[in-house]
Amino acid sequence: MNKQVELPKAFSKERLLELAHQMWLIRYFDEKVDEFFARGLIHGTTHLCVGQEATAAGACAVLNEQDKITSTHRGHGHCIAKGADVNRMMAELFARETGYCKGKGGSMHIADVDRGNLGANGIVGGGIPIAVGSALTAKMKNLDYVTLCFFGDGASNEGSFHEGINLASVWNLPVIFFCENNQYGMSGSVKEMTNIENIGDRAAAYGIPGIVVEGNDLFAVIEATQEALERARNGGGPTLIEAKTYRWKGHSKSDAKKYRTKEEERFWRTEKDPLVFMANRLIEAGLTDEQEWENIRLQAKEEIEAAVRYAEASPQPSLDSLETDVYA
Amino acid sequence: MNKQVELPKAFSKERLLELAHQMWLIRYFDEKVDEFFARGLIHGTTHLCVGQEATAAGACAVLNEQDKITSTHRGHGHCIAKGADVNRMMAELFARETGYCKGKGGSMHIADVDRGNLGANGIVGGGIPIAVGSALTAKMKNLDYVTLCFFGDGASNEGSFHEGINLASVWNLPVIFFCENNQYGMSGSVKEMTNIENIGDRAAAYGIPGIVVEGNDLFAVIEATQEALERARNGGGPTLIEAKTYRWKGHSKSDAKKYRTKEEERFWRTEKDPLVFMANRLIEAGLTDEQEWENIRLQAKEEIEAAVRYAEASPQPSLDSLETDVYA
Amino acid sequence: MREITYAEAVREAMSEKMREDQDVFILGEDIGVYGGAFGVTRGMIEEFGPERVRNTPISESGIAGAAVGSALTGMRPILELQFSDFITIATDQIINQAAKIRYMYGGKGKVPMVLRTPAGSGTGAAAQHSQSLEVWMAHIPGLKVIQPSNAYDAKGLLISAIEDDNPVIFYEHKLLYGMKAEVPEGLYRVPIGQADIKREGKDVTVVATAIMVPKALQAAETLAKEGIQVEVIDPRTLVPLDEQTIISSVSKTGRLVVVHESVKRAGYGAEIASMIAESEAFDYLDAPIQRLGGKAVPIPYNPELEKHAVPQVEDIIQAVHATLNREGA
Amino acid sequence: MREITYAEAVREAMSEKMREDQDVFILGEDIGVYGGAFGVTRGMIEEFGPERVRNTPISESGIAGAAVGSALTGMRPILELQFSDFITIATDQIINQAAKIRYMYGGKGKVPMVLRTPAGSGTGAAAQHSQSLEVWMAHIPGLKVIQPSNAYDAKGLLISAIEDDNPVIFYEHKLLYGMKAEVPEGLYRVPIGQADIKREGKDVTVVATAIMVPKALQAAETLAKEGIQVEVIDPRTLVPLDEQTIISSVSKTGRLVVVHESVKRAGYGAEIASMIAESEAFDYLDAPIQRLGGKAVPIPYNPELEKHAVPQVEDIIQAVHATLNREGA
Ligand SMILES: Cc1ncc(C[n+]2csc(CCOP(=O)(O)OP(=O)(O)O)c2C)c(N)n1
Ligand SMILES: Cc1ncc(C[n+]2csc(CCOP(=O)(O)OP(=O)(O)O)c2C)c(N)n1
Ligand SMILES: [Mg+2]
Ligand SMILES: [Mg+2]
Repeated sequence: MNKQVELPKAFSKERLLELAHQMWLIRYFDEKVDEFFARGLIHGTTHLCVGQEATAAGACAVLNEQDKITSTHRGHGHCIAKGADVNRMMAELFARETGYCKGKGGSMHIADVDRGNLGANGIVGGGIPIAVGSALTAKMKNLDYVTLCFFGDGASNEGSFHEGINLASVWNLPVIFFCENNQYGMSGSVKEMTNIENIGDRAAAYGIPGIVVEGNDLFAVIEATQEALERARNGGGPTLIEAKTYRWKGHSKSDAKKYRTKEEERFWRTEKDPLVFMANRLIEAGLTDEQEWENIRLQAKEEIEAAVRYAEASPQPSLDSLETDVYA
Repeated sequence: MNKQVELPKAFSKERLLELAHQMWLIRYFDEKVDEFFARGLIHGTTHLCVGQEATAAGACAVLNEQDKITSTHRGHGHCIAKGADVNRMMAELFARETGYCKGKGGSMHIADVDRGNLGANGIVGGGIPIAVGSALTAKMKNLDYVTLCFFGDGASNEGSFHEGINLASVWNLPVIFFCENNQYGMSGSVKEMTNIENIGDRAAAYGIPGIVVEGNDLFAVIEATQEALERARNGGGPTLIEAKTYRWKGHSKSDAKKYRTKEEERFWRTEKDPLVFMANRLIEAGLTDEQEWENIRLQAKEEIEAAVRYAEASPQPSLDSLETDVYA
Repeated sequence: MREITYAEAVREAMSEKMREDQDVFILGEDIGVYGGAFGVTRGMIEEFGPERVRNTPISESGIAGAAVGSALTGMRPILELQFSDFITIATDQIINQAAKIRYMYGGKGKVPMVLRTPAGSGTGAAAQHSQSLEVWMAHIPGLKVIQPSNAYDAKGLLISAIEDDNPVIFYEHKLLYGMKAEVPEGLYRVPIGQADIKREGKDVTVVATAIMVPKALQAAETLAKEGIQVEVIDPRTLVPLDEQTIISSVSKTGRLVVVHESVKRAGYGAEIASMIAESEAFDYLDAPIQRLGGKAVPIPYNPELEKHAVPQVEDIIQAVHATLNREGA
Repeated sequence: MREITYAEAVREAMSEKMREDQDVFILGEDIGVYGGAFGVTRGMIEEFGPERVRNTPISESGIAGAAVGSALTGMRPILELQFSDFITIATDQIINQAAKIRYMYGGKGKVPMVLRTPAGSGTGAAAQHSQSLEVWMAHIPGLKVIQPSNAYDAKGLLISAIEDDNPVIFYEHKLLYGMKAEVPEGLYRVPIGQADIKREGKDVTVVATAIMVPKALQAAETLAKEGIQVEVIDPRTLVPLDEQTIISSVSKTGRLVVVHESVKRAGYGAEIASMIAESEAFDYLDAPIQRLGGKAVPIPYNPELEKHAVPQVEDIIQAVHATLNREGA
């Protein structure tokens, strides 16, 4: 897991810088949400993926527009990486009519079904069987798409994980089970909540390949997902990928983080920042320099500011909308 | 799995013959139930374990009176092996007041909580987390008992299997997960419903030992269970045992058995009968002879006839009992 | 017209839709060569093959989710759960996912799936295989809930359900499977949301669901001999409920008995009774509304106890007498 | 007397019982140093240690089953489910196992467990984290169902629930957690099955549950200024329901408004309304019963929409007016 992987050959310099931009977008989006939450300007609850940018960006980097994802409560990164418009995402968090869900869904339910984002999910593990169903459609209709299913280390202890993966395995479906192991559920450490070293090793219980990968290394994530994707596209069935990562922030809005140490947090923030890692690799490879990198960063930051302006300027949904959209 | 195991040293000749008697009781009990069902004299549905006598008898043989079991819809064998009175069992199937459940439970719910049978279960996999809870009590109250949890191959695809075993593993509980792999769920073959060779191998997903054993060899079952039992008693946590066996009868009352071949059935009946296997081993070892064996068989047969007489002579529950026993 | 059983009617609806629409498929436990726990899918795998009559592992929550996911991406799955009691294992997928997806997503995405499942007691299968939990589903916005009481309705309603773009819970009653009725060949629809007056009468309205419909009709027959004219209404679909048909009938008769097999306490009968108590029919009521439902007990195994756990024809007759013996309020 | 919050009252009930009875323990997700999703167990692991305040993996069905199994073998577990919506994942264990075991076993074995879980909307957590599904549990024989509306009742009822030998579902309301009331120290019991008249009045009876109790009291306050005397009854426990207190009140006032947050359709309000429509109070009714409940929609995220999805003080006032403007039937 710790070897340094090659930069992905199929990715142009432009594409790599696009991914850098995307990762910055993810970071700033969630930093901004954090700020607005703290100021009481966003309602409800939210789960931030700051520190996990490389899993979202890397996994989605190899997908095409037809491919689908299912996401989780910690889904802003997945959403951005699958190509969502940050304006409409931010508008959703502001509960506005222009949001992805017209203000009805909020952070935990952003979806863009037409563009292959089958939705975030407030139920831990809830998206896993849904991803299996999506993959079943691909198989039955002979469509070429692959479904990538994000879930967390905590979700891997839900029955839906077991049932979903077993189904996909016996039906040999084109689906990638992508576990973002950020070491904790809400507070439960993966070390206390499972008795094994790697969640990826659970693949053996279903007779499918399991891959464990450095989740903060964008290139390692890309490589692993690419391999799984090719297997799925070629009729080779599902793969379980476990990407080890870390969430910098608390679980959700009110988290004193007593379940982990400051040292551990510092380590991940300073030694394992996925953006620092990526910058170093790209600069090392001569694909960018500090100035360009800084421009990318600032560009992303400004887009998020613009998203906030967009959201703030957007109308509230009308009360009439309360009772619409229940049935198709 | 195919090596011939030694006869269990800790078991006297008397104890072994007692087990032979028990296995015959199980066989005749279910043969009798089958007959009464066919004649329309028993109501509801039933799931017979003819052909699986060695798993029930072998697993329970090493347990003491304090140890507990959870059982399944196919639970008559477990029940007898844990020491139930066949009269009261038969009375329950006849829905009589003298039955284990006063006629309220029937085949799928026979229990004898005081003597450690925590109950059959109509929900596939439903007993697994309950067994975990029972083991938790032992741990929290510092009691010495072990809980043995029976379930089928089909049940191993339920979320409750995954959640239950993971819990037991992280809590290091004194519990034995005993999978009777009789090759089929209702009709679904284990080969089509999982993508792995051995259900026992799923143990690795929870960091616990997995054992695969010849389920129609009483002595192999005893050996495997004994090992798991000692581990559990000594604080070594759970074990997953998979015992390969076969049900001779259909799944339940109306089963055309189209999902399997006559040859397969014949093979298991003629080559793998657990009672023939046991008789051969004991006679070979000079622990019994054909005459004695025959007497044991006839004795068991007669006990089941007596159980039927007991049941038939027992009163129906009064209508007043309909609304009692809902709350403690 | 030819008569076929309720089970055959359900099968025919599925088969005819599957012939017509490639997106329709069935999944469930033992629905292949076994034909399903109640034989409803018998013969279908032979016609449609194992891809479209898809035998699943025993994983209710997984297969319910697979149905949701496939519906969301363009299929029209029919999920068979072997016993409606097992909805308890699939409820997250049914009520947190299927029922809410479209709303949560702001009106995008749809989940056109049908969950078919046998409910009810009377087969000696005891407490975990005999429940009638339809009121759970009726309480959840985003679902439609159907309970056909005869073969004709079963086929027509199932076709409507399969064609509906929403998640539909379709309750079949085990004791109805063998009952025959005249059922046309070919596709026809019974609209979702339209009650059916199974028998007209002017003295008292009996609203009955599922297996209680034939029982109510039998009671009405007996009562007719005493000169009491019972109007028997079968809502057929609990959600949406055809309130108007019931209100009109009660406004005419002035008396209402509601009967279902499901436990009376907080059963769907409470919704119907309350709906009437709140409606303009209230002013026409000449006696308190009577609800009949299952006793507050798990379903017992013993056949006599089992019978007494749920309303029988005699109970309906008694309730009608009781309501008629009341002076106007 | 000192005032403490509802959350503190719940915690105190658990702590005091745990000090007294070694068999009582809690299990649930993140109830350890995190203190639970709503902070209810904060500080408890420090006092009782990780064996008795048992953090679990995210496995609702597994931990519910573990609670059932430990209860059946002599412990008295308190299971905290983080959101009551997640009962959907644990329903098999709760309703097929815990609720039925004793009956299925012919009166042997008991399952003394409490399932505590926060319900309700108002926190912006949207459709999958805001439901009020208490009617599901109330429909199931073998369970008891409790919904305290203030800190005093919460503590006293939770102590009764822990001491009860049956499975008890204990619904806490998120918006009540922060509300204070006078709460005695030490063990005291509020009996299960006893409604509480939170305010006396003679003109109209309002039966309200959980968060609707403070709202109904606020409405009553406003209406009092117009000279309308509202009697506010809090059933406190849905199962068993103290029918007599409600019947007596309605017999006195002749008018009934039932209000809960849960979706109106097939909600528990239907049970209460029907119970009255069937009871001797029927003859005293001067107007149709009014039910108020949540709209038939999943709970939306937007705060204004969210508010309008469930009854507010204004709606209660309006319903009282409406019922009073009716002529006697
Ligand atoms: C079924 C269910 N159980 C519990 C929760 C509450 N909850 C929300 S997120 C979370 C932790 C999930 O952990 P993990 O799967 O590792 O994802 P992460 O939050 O670390 O991204 C919990 C317990 C939930 N939303 N759904
Ligand atoms: C949750 C649940 N799903 C489905 C069923 C219906 N059913 C009863 S037994 C059975 C097969 C179980 O297979 P297995 O676990 O292998 O046990 P076996 O019958 O082979 O002993 C099925 C599907 C059930 N009772 N419970
Ligand atoms: Mg995590
Ligand atoms: Mg089997």
